Amino acid sequence: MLSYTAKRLGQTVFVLIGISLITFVLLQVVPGDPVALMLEKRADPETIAKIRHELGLDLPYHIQYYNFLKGAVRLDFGTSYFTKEVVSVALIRSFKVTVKLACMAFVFAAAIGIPCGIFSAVKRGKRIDSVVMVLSIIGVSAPAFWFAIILQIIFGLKLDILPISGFDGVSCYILPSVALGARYAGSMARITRTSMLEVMGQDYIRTAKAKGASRWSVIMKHALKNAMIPIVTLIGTDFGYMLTGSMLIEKVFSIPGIGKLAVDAMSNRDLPLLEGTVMYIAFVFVIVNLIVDLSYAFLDPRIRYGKGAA
Amino acid sequence: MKKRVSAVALLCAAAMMLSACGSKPQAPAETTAAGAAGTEAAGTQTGGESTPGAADRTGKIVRVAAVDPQVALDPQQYTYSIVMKITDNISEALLTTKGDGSLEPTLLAKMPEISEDQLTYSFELLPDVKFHDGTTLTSADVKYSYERLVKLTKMATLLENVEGYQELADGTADELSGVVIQDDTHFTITLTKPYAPFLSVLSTAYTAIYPHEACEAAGENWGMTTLYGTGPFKMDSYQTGVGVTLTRFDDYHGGAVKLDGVDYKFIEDVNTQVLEYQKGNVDYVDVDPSIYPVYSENPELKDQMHGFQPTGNYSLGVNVKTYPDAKVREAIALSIDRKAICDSILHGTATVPTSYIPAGIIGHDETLPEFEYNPERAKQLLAEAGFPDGIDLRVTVNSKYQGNVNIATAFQQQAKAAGINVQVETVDSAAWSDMKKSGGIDCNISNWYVDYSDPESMLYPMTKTDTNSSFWHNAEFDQLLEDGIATTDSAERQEIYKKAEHIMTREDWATTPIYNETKFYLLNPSITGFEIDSTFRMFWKDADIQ
Amino acid sequence: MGEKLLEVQGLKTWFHTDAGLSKAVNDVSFFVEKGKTLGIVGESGCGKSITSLSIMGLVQTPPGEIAGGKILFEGEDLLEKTEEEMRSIRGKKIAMIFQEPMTSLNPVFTIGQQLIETLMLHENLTKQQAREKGIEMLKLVKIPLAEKRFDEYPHQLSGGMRQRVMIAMALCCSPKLLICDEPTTALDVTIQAQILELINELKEQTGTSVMMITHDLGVIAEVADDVMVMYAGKVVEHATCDQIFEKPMHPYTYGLMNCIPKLDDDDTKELSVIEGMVPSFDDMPKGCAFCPRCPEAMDICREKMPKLSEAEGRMVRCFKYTEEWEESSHE
Amino acid sequence: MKRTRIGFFNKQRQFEQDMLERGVEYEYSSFYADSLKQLKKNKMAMGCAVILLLLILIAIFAPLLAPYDPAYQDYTAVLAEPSSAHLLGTDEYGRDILSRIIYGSRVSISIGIVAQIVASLVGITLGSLAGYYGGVIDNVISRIMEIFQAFPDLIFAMAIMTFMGKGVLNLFIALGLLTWVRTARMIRGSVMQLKEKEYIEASRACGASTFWIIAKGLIPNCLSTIIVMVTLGIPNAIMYEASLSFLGIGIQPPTPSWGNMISAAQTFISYRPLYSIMPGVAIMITVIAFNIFGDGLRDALDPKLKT
Repeated sequence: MLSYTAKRLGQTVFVLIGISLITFVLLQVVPGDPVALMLEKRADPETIAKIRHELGLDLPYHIQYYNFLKGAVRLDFGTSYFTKEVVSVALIRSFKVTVKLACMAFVFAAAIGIPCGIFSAVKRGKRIDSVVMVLSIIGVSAPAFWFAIILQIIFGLKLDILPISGFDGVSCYILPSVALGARYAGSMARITRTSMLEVMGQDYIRTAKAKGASRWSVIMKHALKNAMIPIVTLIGTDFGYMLTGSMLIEKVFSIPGIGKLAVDAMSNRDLPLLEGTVMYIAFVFVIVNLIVDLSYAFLDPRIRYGKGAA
Repeated sequence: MKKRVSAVALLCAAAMMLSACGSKPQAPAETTAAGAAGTEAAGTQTGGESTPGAADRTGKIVRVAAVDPQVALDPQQYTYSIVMKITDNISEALLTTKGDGSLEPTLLAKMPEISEDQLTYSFELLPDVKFHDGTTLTSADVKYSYERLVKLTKMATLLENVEGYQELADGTADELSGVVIQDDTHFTITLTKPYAPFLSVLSTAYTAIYPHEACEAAGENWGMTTLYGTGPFKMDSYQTGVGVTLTRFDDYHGGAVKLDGVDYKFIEDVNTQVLEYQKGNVDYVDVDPSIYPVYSENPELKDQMHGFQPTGNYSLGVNVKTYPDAKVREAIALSIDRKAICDSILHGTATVPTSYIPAGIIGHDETLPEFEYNPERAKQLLAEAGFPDGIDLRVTVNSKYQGNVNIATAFQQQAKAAGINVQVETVDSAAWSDMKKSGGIDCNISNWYVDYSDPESMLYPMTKTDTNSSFWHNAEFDQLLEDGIATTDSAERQEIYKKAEHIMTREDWATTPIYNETKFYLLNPSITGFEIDSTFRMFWKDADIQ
Repeated sequence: MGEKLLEVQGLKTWFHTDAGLSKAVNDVSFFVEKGKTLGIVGESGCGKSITSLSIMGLVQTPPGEIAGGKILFEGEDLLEKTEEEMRSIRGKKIAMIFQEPMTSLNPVFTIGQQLIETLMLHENLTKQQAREKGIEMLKLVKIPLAEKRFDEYPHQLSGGMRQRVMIAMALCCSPKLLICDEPTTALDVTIQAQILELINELKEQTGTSVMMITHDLGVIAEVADDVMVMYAGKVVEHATCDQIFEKPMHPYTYGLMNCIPKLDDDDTKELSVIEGMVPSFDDMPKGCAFCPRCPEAMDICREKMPKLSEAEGRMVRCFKYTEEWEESSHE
Repeated sequence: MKRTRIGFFNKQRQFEQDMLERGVEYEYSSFYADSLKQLKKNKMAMGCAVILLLLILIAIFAPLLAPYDPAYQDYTAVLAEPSSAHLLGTDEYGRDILSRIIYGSRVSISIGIVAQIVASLVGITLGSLAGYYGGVIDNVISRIMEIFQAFPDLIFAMAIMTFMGKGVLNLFIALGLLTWVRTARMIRGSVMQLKEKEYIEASRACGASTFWIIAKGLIPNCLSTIIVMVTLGIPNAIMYEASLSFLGIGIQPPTPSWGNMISAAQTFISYRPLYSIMPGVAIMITVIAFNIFGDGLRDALDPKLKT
């Protein structure tokens, strides 16, 4: 397992380098010049040249990239062209916000999605099963930003019970996390149901029933632990997505998280900031996936002890 | 059975959603009720059934919805209007331009004296003006601030007529030799040639005066963590993504300030900004003219909406490299229905211009007819120019400004009648500035506001730089502009600029104005003493909360 | 005749499927005596597993439904028990061993956890006591290194071992009735013998009654006292083990017996098979369900279903042993 | 349900058996006929298929169905309330909202389908190469897939759209590039399994070229996987289009798309609620229909594909 982890981490390095290179190349080919943007009002060629020099944008591309890589290995992505904020500081600042949103959305999605999925599986074929499944597919199918806007109007303005923007205090995160979590709740409910149904048909469930175990214990203990493996894969990746920030939700609710940082960096062609953000997102994504894969071993003794038995 | 149940559920869900956002016919009324109640609670009542938002106001603090500038609050470096909306309350320039275009001294004891040859200006500072850090304003701070403006390059050309500018800009000198300090409160500025708008330039936010020691010490943090000025409010905090809080500066040289502070709240999404206003969580919000009826038809909110006409306009620029024939450019100018845009798209809030130079500025000519929509004539001109079958026209707009996109979309339909097939291309700001520079824009819609009340501020992009993307140059026009700034007599200048304007918009047709807009904002009715005038600057100095 | 531990009367277990109503168990009656072993034989799909699940109360409803009959266990009708009461009977008084030892143990729990669960559910034991008892049970079913195995996961054990664990789990609360549903089918022949021997041995030790469900007459010969043969949801023959092996009376039983190769058979004699397949519920013949495959079928067999009636000291469902047979053959 | 599924597995096993016996000259018809029968039983999926058919017809016959030209700006009726002339009212340019929603179906559906075709072409090519060759090629392609997966999707789309310029065609490509990885992974997995099968070995032994083996031997066997992936990928692409249009980098005006309508209508949500709600409902119905139909297809064609 250790060697597996090491191998995966090795691949991660490769992926991160690839991503930084793509980001770099993309920003070179995409039209748009951060300097021209800075000098919106009175851009003349000399001024532009001067600022380009200050930012080191006049160096040959390979040297610019090499300089970037040199910094990146020390986790120093430089400073933002515009805000002059150190990129890693900006990342940490935005990350703090995104983590809160992600955790709340995740808790919301999991707290709604998984029980609904279990419930739906247990009540399979009943009216309530259809209702839950239709709701879950609506959750998956409604565009999140649209849903967010409607939530704002209903709960923020009409009912006036929740804040519609901002990010201080838990209450501010309620609407965004519902808007963000709705589709994940839907997909979690669906995967949970499918997975539970599959497990509920297994022989060992019959065994557990034959033992005289209660319905609760059969479902929550015997079935759920087995059904968790595909569920964990999904919710793990979902959590990864949430942690990388939702540009749309953050935009609607004015939350300065990672998603907003990335969009701003992209629209400003702010190379250091974009590189930092993209690498952060990729890193979180890769690591979450690795953790998900490793968690199989925790959930499934067949994988954990696989080698021992063979 | 199963299917039926799910179908019912689906319907229910849909109905729920509709009804939730619905009670459609009364929706606006409800909105207002909530909004009005919110604002009222925020303003006049304390306690009771105050909305959650109203609770966060303690003392006389005005809350302004703003977009996060994401840059240092330093107009010498960043020219976004939001930066100035904030810093105008923190730092001050020597002079202030009033709504009627006249100047009045702010940090000066009296209006400067100008020498006979129009080259030397003598200034006398007010005594004992304090900066927020406690230091006293001196001539050295003025000199420092101007030198900084030049060194930071971004808006440096504002001072290009000051003696020693070129040397400082090139780095061959390390001071702006034209600014000569006599003593702590007296200094002179010498120009290399007469420059009529010079004093107006010194009223812009870019020429704000900073305390030189503190500013130097702060370095890159100037405008981020530290920002001192002589203004009525001092900056308490500036947090990216959160906002800027200003509190009253008790030693303000201009007398007592009534507000305790101003709180700029960063709300990214403009729609969310308005929602927060309706909820009573902010006291000021900008409103785009395209949504004018949403508020004008709302009995509660319509009185809270205020309009002002900024000095500037929306215009259509045509790249003369792509369309070298003035006839084609004129045809394009004739194929945009300004009246329809003003009356319908902008709900009557805008007016059709008669000249590019807006009203209130030297050179504006009211006697001219409004620019017309005449697709027949446009067709004829195109035929004369050799395009009897019409032309394809790529119109590029910056997606950041929804107003520009709206005009382009309307233009697209209007131009069909003239045989012009418009293709709208929206690009983001960065691509936009790049394309402007590189000549990648065939035709654009953009807006321009003056930095100072002078035709030069309106027209200089036409000739000084190529950044207006039309790449139009006309020797006579350039000469007229040179003459214009060297002339001080207003009547003479009026003639010069009228002539320049005629060349630009009635002969060469490289840039044609589309409309003069009215900008709107919603303001909590409990706030008094606040108004935005045509200078488009936000001063909270005299405001109060009843 | 000994005391009846379990008596099933006219049990009907039906399934509502997309294709129609399947009468998986249709009017089945039998009993199990205390300390005795009843073997239930039949091809797959004949309803024998459903019978056992009905007794356990584990038929999925829907689609399943117990449409009629009584299941008397120690004189009480299990069908009238609440789910709660059934739970305290399952595992405690009636235990069951399933066909697939490979999949019948929960892969994510250790052997020990699964054993302890049963004990904790029904016996008032502390965790420590349950552990000791569990290990004791593993030793009882002859699992070597029981202490070590106790903390292992099912996938670390061989099929035979797992079936032993299943038996240990089934027996740990000393049930009155042990239902074995094809306990050896999935195992190697040598292991099969060991398992059967184990069941027999434990039966002797604990005095448990056993219901042995199998399609393998060899297994029956090994363990059963009485034998019930099922075909298409109905009992076709019910007799003592000796009777069956001495003289199978129902043509189906006869056919089953002929499928077993015997050592004393003439080498030249072909191994006989029963032609055809068990009819599916949606095309059940009008008369005797076996008649399409029956070598001796007569017109009457195609007309109506024979009753289960007594003949030669046993119960058999065939016209051959009724007067009607005589009549119809004389026509 | 359980019964039928077991039945299906048997059929598939039978099908594979058939293939082995006949080498590569096998017949699909029976397999697909069975799957179709399977699908027909799924009433929800069939209901959604009908909805989808309707949507596609609406898209095709939009000019006949729409009461107005979707780009026609009626300056006398700007932001009109719903009336008999304009059932859903008009937008800020006086354009008929109903007509725009009807025309919007063209954009959304074609974007969904074409983007998935692009994604499939890229995904199938790279996925089958990786699966077939394994080793270094697989390693390189797998890393590329990881890079694409880990790259923040909207940022990538923004960059691509800015690079290539906005427009429907470029949006097809951008969305295709965003979503190919899923297909590629699936194909890679299937090809890896299939290439060990005897009939592939046999054709290899007969000297068939690699291209021939992949194109004729492997891809057709992944066909059901591909069909399912495409169907389930379409709603995904539609959502992406909506998101990108919301961020202002999707379809260019005046072409109506549901995403840019929601974006434009956001301002008017309390003033003209139908304007912003209806495009969202349109997206939702389409996405739901594709999702349920896709699930049905998956159950019928390839139940191994879960999640």
